[in-house]
Amino acid sequence: MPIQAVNDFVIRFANVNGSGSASANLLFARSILRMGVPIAPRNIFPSNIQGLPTWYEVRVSERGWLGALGRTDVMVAMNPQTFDKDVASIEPGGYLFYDSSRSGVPSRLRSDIVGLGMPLTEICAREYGDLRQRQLFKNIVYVGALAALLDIEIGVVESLIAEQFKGKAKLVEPNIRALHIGFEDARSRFDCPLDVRVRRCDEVGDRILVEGNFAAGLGAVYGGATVCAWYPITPSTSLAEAFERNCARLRVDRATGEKRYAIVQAEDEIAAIGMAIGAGWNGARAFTATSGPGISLMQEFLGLGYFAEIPTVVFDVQRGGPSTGMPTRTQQSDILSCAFASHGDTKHILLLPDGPGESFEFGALAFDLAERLQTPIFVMLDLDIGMNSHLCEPFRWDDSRKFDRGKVMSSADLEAGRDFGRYLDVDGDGIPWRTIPGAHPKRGAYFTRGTSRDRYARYTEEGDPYVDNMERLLRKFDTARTILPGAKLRKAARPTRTGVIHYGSTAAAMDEAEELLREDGVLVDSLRIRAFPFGPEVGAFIDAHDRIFVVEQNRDAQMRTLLMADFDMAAHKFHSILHFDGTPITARFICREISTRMPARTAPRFKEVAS
Amino acid sequence: MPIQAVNDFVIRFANVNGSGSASANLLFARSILRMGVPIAPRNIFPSNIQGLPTWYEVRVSERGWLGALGRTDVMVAMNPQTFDKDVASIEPGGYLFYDSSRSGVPSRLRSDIVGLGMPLTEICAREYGDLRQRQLFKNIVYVGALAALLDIEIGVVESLIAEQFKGKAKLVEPNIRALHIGFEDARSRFDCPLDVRVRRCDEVGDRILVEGNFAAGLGAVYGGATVCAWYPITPSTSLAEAFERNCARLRVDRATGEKRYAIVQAEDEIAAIGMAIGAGWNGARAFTATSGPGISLMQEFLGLGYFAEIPTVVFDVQRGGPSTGMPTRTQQSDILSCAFASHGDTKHILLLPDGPGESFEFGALAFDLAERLQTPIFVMLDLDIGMNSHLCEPFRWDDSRKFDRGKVMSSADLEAGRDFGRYLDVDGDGIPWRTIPGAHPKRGAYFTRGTSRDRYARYTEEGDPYVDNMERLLRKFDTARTILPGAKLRKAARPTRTGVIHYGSTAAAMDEAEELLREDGVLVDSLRIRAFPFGPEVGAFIDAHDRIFVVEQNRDAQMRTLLMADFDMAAHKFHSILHFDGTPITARFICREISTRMPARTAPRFKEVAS
Amino acid sequence: MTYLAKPKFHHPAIEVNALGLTHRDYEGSVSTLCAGCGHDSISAAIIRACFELDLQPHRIAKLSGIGCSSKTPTYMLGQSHGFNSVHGRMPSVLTGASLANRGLLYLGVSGDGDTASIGLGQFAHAMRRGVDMTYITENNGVYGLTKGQFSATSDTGSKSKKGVENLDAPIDLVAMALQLGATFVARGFSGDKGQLVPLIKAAFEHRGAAFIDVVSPCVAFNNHEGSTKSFDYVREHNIALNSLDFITGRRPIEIDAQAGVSETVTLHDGSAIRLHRLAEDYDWRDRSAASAMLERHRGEGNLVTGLIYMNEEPVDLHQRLGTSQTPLNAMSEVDLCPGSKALEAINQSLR
Amino acid sequence: MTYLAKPKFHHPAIEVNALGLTHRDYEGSVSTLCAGCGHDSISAAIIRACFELDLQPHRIAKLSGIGCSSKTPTYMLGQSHGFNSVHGRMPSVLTGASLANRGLLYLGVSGDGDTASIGLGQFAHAMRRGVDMTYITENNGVYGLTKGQFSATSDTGSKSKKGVENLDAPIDLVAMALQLGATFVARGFSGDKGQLVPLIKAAFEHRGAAFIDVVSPCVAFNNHEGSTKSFDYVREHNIALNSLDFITGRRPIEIDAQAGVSETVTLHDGSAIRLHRLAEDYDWRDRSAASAMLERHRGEGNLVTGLIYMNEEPVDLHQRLGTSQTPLNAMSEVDLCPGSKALEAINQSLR
Ligand SMILES: Cc1ncc(C[n+]2csc(CCOP(=O)(O)OP(=O)(O)O)c2C)c(N)n1
Ligand SMILES: Cc1ncc(C[n+]2csc(CCOP(=O)(O)OP(=O)(O)O)c2C)c(N)n1
Ligand code: SF4
Ligand code: SF4
Ligand SMILES: [Mg+2]
Ligand SMILES: [Mg+2]
Repeated sequence: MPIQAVNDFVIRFANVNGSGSASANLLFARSILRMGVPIAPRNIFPSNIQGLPTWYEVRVSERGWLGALGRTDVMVAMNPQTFDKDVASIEPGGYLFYDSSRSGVPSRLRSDIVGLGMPLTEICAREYGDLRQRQLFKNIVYVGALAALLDIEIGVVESLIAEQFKGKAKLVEPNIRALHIGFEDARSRFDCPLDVRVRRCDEVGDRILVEGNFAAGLGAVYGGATVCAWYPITPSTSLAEAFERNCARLRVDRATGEKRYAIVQAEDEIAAIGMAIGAGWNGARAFTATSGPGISLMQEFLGLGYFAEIPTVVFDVQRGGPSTGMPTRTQQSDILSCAFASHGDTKHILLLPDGPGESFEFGALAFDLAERLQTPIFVMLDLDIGMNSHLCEPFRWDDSRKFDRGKVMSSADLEAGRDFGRYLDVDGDGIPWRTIPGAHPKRGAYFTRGTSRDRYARYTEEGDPYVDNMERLLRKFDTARTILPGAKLRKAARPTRTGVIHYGSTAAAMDEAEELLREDGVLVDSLRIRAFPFGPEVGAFIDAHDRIFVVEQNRDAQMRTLLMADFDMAAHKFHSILHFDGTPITARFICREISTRMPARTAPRFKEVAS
Repeated sequence: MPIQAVNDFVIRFANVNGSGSASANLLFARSILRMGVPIAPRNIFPSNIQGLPTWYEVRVSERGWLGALGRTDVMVAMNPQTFDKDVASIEPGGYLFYDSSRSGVPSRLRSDIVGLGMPLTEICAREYGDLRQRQLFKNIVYVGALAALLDIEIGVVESLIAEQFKGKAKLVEPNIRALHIGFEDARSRFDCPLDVRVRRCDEVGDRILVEGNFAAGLGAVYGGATVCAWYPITPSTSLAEAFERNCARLRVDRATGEKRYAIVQAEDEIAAIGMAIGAGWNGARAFTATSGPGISLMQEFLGLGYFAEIPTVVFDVQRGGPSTGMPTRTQQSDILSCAFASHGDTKHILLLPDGPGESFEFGALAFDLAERLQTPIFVMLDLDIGMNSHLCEPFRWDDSRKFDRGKVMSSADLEAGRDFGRYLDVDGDGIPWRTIPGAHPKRGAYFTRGTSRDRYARYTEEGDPYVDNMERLLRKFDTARTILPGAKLRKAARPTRTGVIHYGSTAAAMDEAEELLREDGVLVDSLRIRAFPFGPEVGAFIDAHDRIFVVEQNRDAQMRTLLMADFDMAAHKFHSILHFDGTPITARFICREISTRMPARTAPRFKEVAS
Repeated sequence: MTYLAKPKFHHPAIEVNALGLTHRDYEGSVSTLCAGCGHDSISAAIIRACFELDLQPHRIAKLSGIGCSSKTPTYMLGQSHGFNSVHGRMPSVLTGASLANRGLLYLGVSGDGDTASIGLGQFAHAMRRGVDMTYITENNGVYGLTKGQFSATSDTGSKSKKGVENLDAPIDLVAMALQLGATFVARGFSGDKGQLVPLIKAAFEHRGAAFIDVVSPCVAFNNHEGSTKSFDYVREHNIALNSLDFITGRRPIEIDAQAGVSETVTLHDGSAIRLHRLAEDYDWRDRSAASAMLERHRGEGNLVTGLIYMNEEPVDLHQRLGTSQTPLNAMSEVDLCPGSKALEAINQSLR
Repeated sequence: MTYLAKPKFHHPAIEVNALGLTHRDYEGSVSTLCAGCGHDSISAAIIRACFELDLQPHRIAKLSGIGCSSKTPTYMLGQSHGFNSVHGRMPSVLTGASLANRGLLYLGVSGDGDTASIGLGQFAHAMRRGVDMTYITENNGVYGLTKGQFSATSDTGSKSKKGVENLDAPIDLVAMALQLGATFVARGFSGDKGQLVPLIKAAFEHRGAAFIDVVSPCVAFNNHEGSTKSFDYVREHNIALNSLDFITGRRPIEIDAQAGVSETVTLHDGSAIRLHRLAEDYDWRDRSAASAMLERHRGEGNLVTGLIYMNEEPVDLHQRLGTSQTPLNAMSEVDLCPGSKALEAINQSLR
């Protein structure tokens, strides 16, 4: 039985990278969005520039479930290399759209799926003389065909094309022509639309579709970052690029052309973090963006930042580790190496955004926190958040908001004779006051160092001032708990002693999982952790539950390790659910794991899926 | 009341560094040792070359307690800079030996100590014309005086001088003369010997006095290390130097002068670990030695070592962190940054020697383990172990012992057609077979990389082989538990539900603490952990006790974090005892902490001491 | 591009070398680089050089960092062990490997980002230590694998694909290697195989730190107008100092029909190179002259290629260290462990 | 040595500069280096230079890495903010600081281990970026603080205190800075204050990457016979190219009674330097000539000191980036935050 589904299916495009399919696929996805139907697109790409397989998947979900689903209802198989595998991965009853110009293909089709062959290559060869054009327009042709098959309004696609090529009018017409070639051919060839299809609705609202890296880079602009030092590395490169692009638009003086920002592509990650630390020390809001290997290289400087108490921000867009690992896959596996970055006793602050919305919010907030807490702040994205487009609430900014520069002793304070000790805990919150270099001719100068020193920043090798300082740093860490974004609690319909703790990009899948569990009669309260160290609400949640599942996208239960280290409580309460194969975690996966391990249940309801 | 103590006191020398006092102080210490009395000398030195305060402390203990004690019975105050502090730190009833040539000193003396002024400067000015000689022999003169005061056999000192200058006969006589000047002057000036004194006994046996770094460097020679790549850093420098010195003596071909070792002083720690990894990959036994900042810099390579499975050994001689921290103080604060070194899911093997004896043993064993387990092995010394001389059992070596090269597929194996998959788990223990480059003209070549790959070392970006590989690495980690040095259990006289877990340089203090607790009626079983990951005996110990104290020399309870992450058990069982001011941990400190926190007790018996 | 195998270096299918190996025996996996990437031509040149030198593939170790260029060892010498290490750190890994076994030949492949940006320190120190290796930088002036950012070898004023000008001073790896004590220094161009293959052969024969900077245009990100690393630009500004023929006893000396004077240099193993001077009267034995010549051409905007400097009597790291001739990785406890008697003597000295 | 204050640079106690500051206002904490360490003389020269230039101490930021040399910022300019960062990474920290506030003067102090070993990459890249700074390497050929191992600037054949010969090729930081695009390059000797103070002054006045390599003997570990960095050796092999007088309107021009020709160079702020040519007819404006000259003297075993190269029109990092004249660290939300309206436009483009 062919799948019947309106506004609730997954379509997957199998392409070759460097072939120009990316923009056609995006066009397809945005068309559905414009019809008011929520979508969650995801890219699966290789660590290479041209010629290897790449996939693009769009989950269409009127109900608004935006996590990955781990199944394919419609396959657009454009890559001969992976054709067999692609065909094999289609859900029974699903659909296969393929280029039937090549002979031999039909024999490899499964009987339990619907084959939709269109001689794309032939059509394009007929329509286009130029080779490159054939290649490029082929992508638009299949978008046209899919519009017919899935009942996407062709006018919507047309207007998106028009918007895309605004100012390049000459490009609009041929693209629209290609679109219609596909559209008409499909209508003549197939029984359109299919039983799986899109239907206009109004579930998108004013939401936007955006990548987390763009959001975080924009957040840094709004948060007042002026110095960005970075070194290219997938999947963080587009974050620095987004900062640059937005600065170029929003921070260049109209009259003089002067830039109110400075971006340096450093020679490596060590230099990048060194520059961010130097700028932070000197009173600018500074950041770097990197991924796992960069975090490893930055360790020494991160320890300096912790101990010398330098405000700075590190965006870690996590990918599959260890080592070079799976550079184009997602994971949450840098939690420990960031939380404990560097040798010696160090503990760092992590912000854990769940998607582009919080990437923007935390991307700005991180700079306030860095200056308030005078320490490096990590914003932990991952490849899924950073490089995939997600539907999220529009960005908002309160124009009355002021930057929180933290405890900076001004030239006037110094002139007035306020006592200044760089590491003096004047306020009892563990946070000392600082001065910005150059502030005052006679007062407030101090020496910053990574060696131990007393409260007045004087070098010392004595144990007591060292311990005094290390204990103050713990007080500061406790102060952080009170000002970091709190964990988000969602209670089940009725009281339950079972809880789930999760964080970051797991959120979308978790939302859906809770719903599925509820339908199955399993009640869980859930807590989404948004920062480390944890606030009291996390302790209260753990106290209030007998069984707590900790959901993470890594092998080693890294967040659970932090929870156990931070709370003096029964470790037997924690049961890990671990997902780390590099694909985004799915709701089914979470449900299966939880169901299997619930004591009262024996047979899991949720069937196995490859994920 | 002046302190009365025979063979049970602490004497402390306050000197200026670079003044030549070190060898005189060592001479003093070894004289006591030669009288059959156990000693524990310790150096407290600044991060500087010349002119700053340095202290040398010798604990004399017939009962054989070799941990630091945190008190001074006799002070030899040779440094005007620190004189007042030094005087203040003497135990009531203690003794102060000082240079009375300077006027004004006596007025600063305390009434509750015994002052022993000798006009050292005047004596030397009288005896020596040359300025440098005055300085140098002054040190020997005070050794002579102390011999008289403490009843050290002058003949023993003389013979040590003779041994020291063997082959440089011209130096023997003036040193002996200086010794006698001090000896005679003291006898004429004071009532010798004092009530605190040394008495010949026979408690040393065949034990040796040696620094842990020397022992570890020698262990590497015996363990077959051929490649050493390092970068100077306190307190690890003397480990590499010990390797070099011993190789130069033991590994140079008599006939050709050819060296059976290669040592490279690298340009930094990243290059050092890179070379060690390159050499390990190519089949040599290789190591690097470093301290905290080096560990931070090596993180990326350590992740590669873990993931690409390269045998190599890292000696981490821990010092006070974070950052540059307290480079000449001791700490156990690199546990987490080594155990979890690098981004991504990584877990590393740590060996935890308790002193020079195990530094030698593990220094050799590490190379077998690295090849057996095909991964970096960390040997975790600390400054106390590494740079102080400790009394320990003589080194022993079984001449029938063969190097365990682990699973290396030979040229013959390959020729015979054995299936070779670099990451194939043939034996079910998670450890694959490897080949050494150049082994066979046609078979066994493979490509090593930090990216993910399949069992036959072929590059892949697919999730399943990645997970397969990551899970095999966990199996390998479990195999490690079965072959690493087991934890050492010491049971209390009667059954108890209270346990103590400790490791590394805490051992000497712990031995003594157990005895003190016993005397006070507190029974504890103790377990000294010697490796991470933990073996089943650690789990059994935790199960068998209701209350477990974890003793560590760091702030953040790093080993406790590892224990909690490794065992799924009640975290409330763990109570941390933390010592991290940079001085070695003391028995009194441990006793006080344990006593205070025992539920049944209220008033601690052990008084506060500065430590 | 397509996923089909790249056209292989042209050669008669039946050609065998002194070891009886065919060209195919020196090849590796199919390249996944972009069609037309300069790096693929360099791989082909390396394969050719190894074939012509009759090197035993399994006696070569090929190491690299991270980048498109650093991927290429997978695409050559399938019978050699390979090691794709971490970004910018090939030199240290190779140094360690070389310490472990002085009996293999070491080929280090890197990119300009890998060598001149993150890896500059390791590059420099490997050169000054005289590690016996052939170090090839596939220099395209950009980070290919991360999509086209400028690298540190990018010339001042060179334009990115988006039209942005590079403003920083470029690092000239050849000048640097020279200054740092490399004993064989050359530059090639991926588009001139005839010059490149003998340079690689000579480097392989050199027993010391041999460095070849090979300009290798990135067709995806740095082959446009305004770039000084495009095929066109390099062709126009290439000053070939000399061309080489590599002479082994077995192969007849092919005299190139080129202008200039010739000179034959005998190498340590009896093979020889015949050097045809092309550009000017220039002495490749004189390091100062080489420096000055590079500096002069740099001022004129030229790119000098060919053999730039060679020290005929290099002293490599192993010679400096006095390491034994037997490879260290071939020693057992018999060679390495001093035994219990020596240990007892040490114990005695510590009492 | 004693713990007493080191004898301070000699000056009349009452001398005040244009700001009314005394020499003491430019001093720092008491040095804890070894008595006689060359580094202390360099500190004294820096103090003197700042005093004579009438620099406001609080407008200077002094940064360093780790080592005896890197400790010295504590011993000077007590009213300046200082930053002892991590080993070998001063250049990046300073670059960041400079980006944050282009209004301060940046002094980077480093050692030869700190710069040429672990820090070579950062040194190189700071030079090629044209960071506006005065970068001083206190070069003693050894790691002082870790007790005397060879550093990468140690000459081939130079002997350690224990008599071991260095076998690796040395890194000549001056030649490297030159090649990397530094726009002010000089070498001094800690034992020649007369030459050093004006060099430091000129470097401070230079608006670009100014590098001074100062040979600074380590009396504890590298001042013995056989070392090429000992006081005696340096004195014997020092070829002073030129000497400088620094001329501000206020101070009379003191004409040195030295041989050679003089030339006056006006700097961007109207001050000038008078350069007395000492050694030879040498044009410090010509980078190629400088390279060749260095290479030649290196061959002859000489150590060239003085101003080696200066570009009178440097373009520094801020100019390249087009950063605003207002320091970035002085901007508030008004300057930096685009506000909700701009955000709504962005939202709109994402629908
Ligand atoms: C530590 C680290 N930082 C960054 C990266 C990302 N990265 C991969 S390749 C590359 C640059 C490669 O440039 P180049 O060496 O010139 O090689 P090309 O691709 O141009 O041949 C970078 C920055 C990485 N893999 N590791
Ligand atoms: C990452 C790191 N590695 C090693 C060290 C140890 N260390 C401190 S100073 C120093 C060398 C200093 O040499 P140099 O820069 O020449 O300074 P000098 O003491 O000779 O003035 C080293 C290796 C360190 N502090 N940090
Ligand atoms: S991106 Fe450039 S360097 Fe990389 S494979 Fe393509 S052409 Fe070659
Ligand atoms: S060790 Fe050398 S460099 Fe360090 S302070 Fe002493 S003389 Fe100076
Ligand atoms: Mg490149
Ligand atoms: Mg030095």
